[in-house]
Amino acid sequence: MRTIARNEIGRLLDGLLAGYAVYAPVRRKGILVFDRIRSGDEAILDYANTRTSPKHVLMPQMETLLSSCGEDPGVSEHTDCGKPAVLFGARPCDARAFLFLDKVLRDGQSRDVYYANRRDSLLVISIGCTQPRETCFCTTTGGGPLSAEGSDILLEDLGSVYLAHVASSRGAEFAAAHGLLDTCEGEPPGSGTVNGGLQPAIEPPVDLGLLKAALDRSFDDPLWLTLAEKCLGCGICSYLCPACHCFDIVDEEAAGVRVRNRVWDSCQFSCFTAQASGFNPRPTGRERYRQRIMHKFNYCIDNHGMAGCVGCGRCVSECPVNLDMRQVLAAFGGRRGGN
Amino acid sequence: MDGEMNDRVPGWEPRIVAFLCNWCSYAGADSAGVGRLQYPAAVRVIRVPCAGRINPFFILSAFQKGADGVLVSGCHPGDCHYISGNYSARRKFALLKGLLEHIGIEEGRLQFTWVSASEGERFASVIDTVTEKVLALGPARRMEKRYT
Amino acid sequence: MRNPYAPVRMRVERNAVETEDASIRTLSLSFVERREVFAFVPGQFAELSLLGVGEAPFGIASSPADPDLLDFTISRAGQVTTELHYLEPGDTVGLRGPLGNGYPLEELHGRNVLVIGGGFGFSTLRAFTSFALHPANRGDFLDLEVVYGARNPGLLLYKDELKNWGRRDDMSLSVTVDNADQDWSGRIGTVPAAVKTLQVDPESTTALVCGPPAMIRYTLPVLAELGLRPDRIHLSLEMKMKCGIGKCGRCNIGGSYVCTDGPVFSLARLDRLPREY
Amino acid sequence: MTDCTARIREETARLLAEGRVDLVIGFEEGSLPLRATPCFITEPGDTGRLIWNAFCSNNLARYLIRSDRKVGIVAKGCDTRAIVELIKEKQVRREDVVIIGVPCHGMVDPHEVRERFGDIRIQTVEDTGGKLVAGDGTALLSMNREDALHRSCRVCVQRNPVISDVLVGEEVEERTRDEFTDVADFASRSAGERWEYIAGEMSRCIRCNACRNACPLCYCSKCFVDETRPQWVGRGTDPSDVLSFHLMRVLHLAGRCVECGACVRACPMGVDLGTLNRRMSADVARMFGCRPGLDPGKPAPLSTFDPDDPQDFMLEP
Repeated sequence: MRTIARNEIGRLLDGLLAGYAVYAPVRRKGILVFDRIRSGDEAILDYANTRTSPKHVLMPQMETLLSSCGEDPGVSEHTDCGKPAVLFGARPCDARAFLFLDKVLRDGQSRDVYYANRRDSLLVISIGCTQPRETCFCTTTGGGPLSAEGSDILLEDLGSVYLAHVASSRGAEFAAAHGLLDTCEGEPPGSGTVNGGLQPAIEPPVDLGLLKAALDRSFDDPLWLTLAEKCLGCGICSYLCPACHCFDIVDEEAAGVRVRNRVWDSCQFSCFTAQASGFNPRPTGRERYRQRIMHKFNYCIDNHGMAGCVGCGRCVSECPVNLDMRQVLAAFGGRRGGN
Repeated sequence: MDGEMNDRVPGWEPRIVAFLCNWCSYAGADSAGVGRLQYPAAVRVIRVPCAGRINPFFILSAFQKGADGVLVSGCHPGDCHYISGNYSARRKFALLKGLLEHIGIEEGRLQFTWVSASEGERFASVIDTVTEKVLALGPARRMEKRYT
Repeated sequence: MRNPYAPVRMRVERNAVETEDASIRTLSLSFVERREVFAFVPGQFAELSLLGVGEAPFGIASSPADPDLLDFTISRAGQVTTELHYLEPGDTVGLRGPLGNGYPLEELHGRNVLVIGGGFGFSTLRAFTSFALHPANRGDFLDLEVVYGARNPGLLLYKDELKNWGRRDDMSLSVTVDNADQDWSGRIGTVPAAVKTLQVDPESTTALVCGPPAMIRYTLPVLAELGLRPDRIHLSLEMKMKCGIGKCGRCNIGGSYVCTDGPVFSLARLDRLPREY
Repeated sequence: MTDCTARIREETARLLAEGRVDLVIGFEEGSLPLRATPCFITEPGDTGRLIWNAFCSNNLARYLIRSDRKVGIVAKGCDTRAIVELIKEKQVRREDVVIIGVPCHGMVDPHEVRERFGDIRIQTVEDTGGKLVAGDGTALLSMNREDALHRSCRVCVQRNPVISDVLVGEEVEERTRDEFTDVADFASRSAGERWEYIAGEMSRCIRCNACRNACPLCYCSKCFVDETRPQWVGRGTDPSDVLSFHLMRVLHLAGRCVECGACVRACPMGVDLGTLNRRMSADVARMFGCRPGLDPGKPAPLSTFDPDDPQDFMLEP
């Protein structure tokens, strides 16, 4: 079967629910998020993208790493992630973010078992975009509306049907097992189809290579001060970002139960780097905003060969003061990039 | 109606945290003891210098840690050892009580009162009333923090 | 698969007060169950933890020549350090490590080593000095010169050891205090001032430096005056850390992580990194 | 509206040229439709960036905190209410601020507009005063401006600046008194229903601190959330911690909250913080006769007391 009819998706997901924890776009109190579904028809197929990213599927906002109870000296490690999971309906940008998270958390020097276990038991079925939002800039960071990076299967949206592209060996196994045979081999997503023309429609505000080169020279640029002036220093951009992964580790104890939790953290918070002595290497919003941009578009490229941004645009659309990262990038990349 | 209303949870003993000011209410509790007045044993007393010392966080923390009820008691108006600590506190208490009830914490979980050093009997009857009310409400689960 | 966040259990063998104000203590820890050889080099650190209280990074203060008993010198600052101070022999504590790179031993082979430490930052330098003085290692290094300072005599760490070192003829030691008391007969003055008086051969000397920011700030120009090249000055840095394995994202200086690429950096390398530490 | 823009530019240019201020904080065109964004003008030549429209909804008083410069600020009713409190709390010196007051017709909530017009790609928005007319390049759609206002704007009783040095635009007619009917409506539900609602709202909170950081009156150099000794509130998304955080936040603002709604607008998850804030405001008004931000001469209600304050809430055994 080369294509899946749109109205078949519900049944496909129902079939998966027996063996997998299935995450799909759903509306919770009016807000689109990825959450576990209990029946296939819960999944929303008509959407641009979710308010929060699907990264919580692999890295929950709060998770218990270790715990112990009472007088028992034994420590539980909570590394078992339970049932294998399927993430259905991720956009290509969000799937690509997993590729980035893999580099940092799974494939680096120390394998983060909590992330790695979830990742290794997750199958990602993404759906290519037909209609970019005004905040999308995936093409800037190397992705695109039909990018299959980070996905196991990419569904290309042809209106009433989806065309299935297998993007990994696990995706191939899964497709074979569920009758989604890929017959698009050798045919890249978008060839001769309605999505083909979309990629150029998302015009990159900067060239990533030129931006990186410009940032290498810009640590002390006075621009940081003016760019970050309106930033409130909240964590919206970090917490909605599919690629941000910085975290804190906090212990708690009550009624004889002791836990060590991992919780999301943000480089935009002053306490992120404040030392017990009171010294803070990033004392103001200027240094903290610079860190955010430098980390994503400079250090990550050096360390992981990939920007720590996939251009999903959530930070752009949800910033309460409309601090548009694309403008910030353009201020460096555009000015110095030789445009 | 209220899902939490349950006065017959097997094996449940209410836990009530009482913040008592050092100068009046704590002494009032003392005089209840000296007078050998009977009152329920559900109360854990925390002595504070003054009702004005109570940070709303103390109260929220008590609920988070599983208190079924919280009582705060200070000196009667005009009798504060620090002149006006209880007057300032009264404004905070009024707002906090209203806010907790507004969000659906049952009326009766959080109580404020005045007890003077000589009012052993009043103290005993305050504890009676508070305990009775909490017993009727059953265990408080809404604000309790649960650990894995 | 090894869980990099899971500590091994250590037993507290000794908990000794270091300073007169009791703000700094040294814990000596032994392994409760040994899973593998705990191989480390001086300058590396480990995360000590009490489940339910928290975790914090500390430099390993003892020499790898004695791998069965690990020393950690702990200044009481927050919740975790306070609880660690309260531990008694027989108590258990969690340990993750060794973490970080440590001092560049290979590079130090066959060279004079100038050890410069201030205050609480002396712990890993003590580890290095003990290591270098070990009969099996002493031949690997030429002259060993140690400069160590504290604000006042009461704040000096490892007093017994300092006494022993002062009597040795295979190293030289200068201990200095910013403010002396009546009983103090040693040197008075800052660490940089003490360094200034040294005679060193810049060509054959490498410096290891760890201490408070002000000490470092004023010592580096002195080392430059003495003719030491930036690639022959190694600094051990301190940053707020959590995971210790390069993931949580807070201890970076530019693209380098203090927890994995450091905590020891050559001055030459630091000069290429942004000044954000 | 365009009149206001021109006057704001004019006043800004004058203030900068005369050297009365080092910078002027106002709004410029946002990067997205239905958005305006704060801007900081230091050069008279840059005043052309300044605008005034229905989307200037941020509370700019937030930027006065810890500023060491002489600042001109474009301020609508709620911004001036916040400035009044900041002056009272000695966070801002009156003589360091030049207030370019702008009477406000209420700010438009982009979510309301999108909700109404559905999935169209809005490119232009025209504000006729009574109507909002949005265009997607092909068609024009219109809605009542009043229906698109932020919730805080719908109950605002002080749309004209409380204090100002220059007033730009015509004063608007104020609404009648705020009777807090929304608070009474909510309070009339059962405790169980109220709890279900609040718990549901809190479950969406992602602890991003945007509500705190957008607030013009949250200026503590170390917030209770960041305190570790003692750790008042856990850092994660435990429901009990999330609720504690929000309760403490409103309690900390009790008697100081000027009801600008900045916290609600900043929330990326649409959490209804207003229900908590409004109860505080209602109680402060009812029990202590105080509307924060409206009376520069009056002490903060929680920094004072009256021996005859209500105490009918107290237990009489």
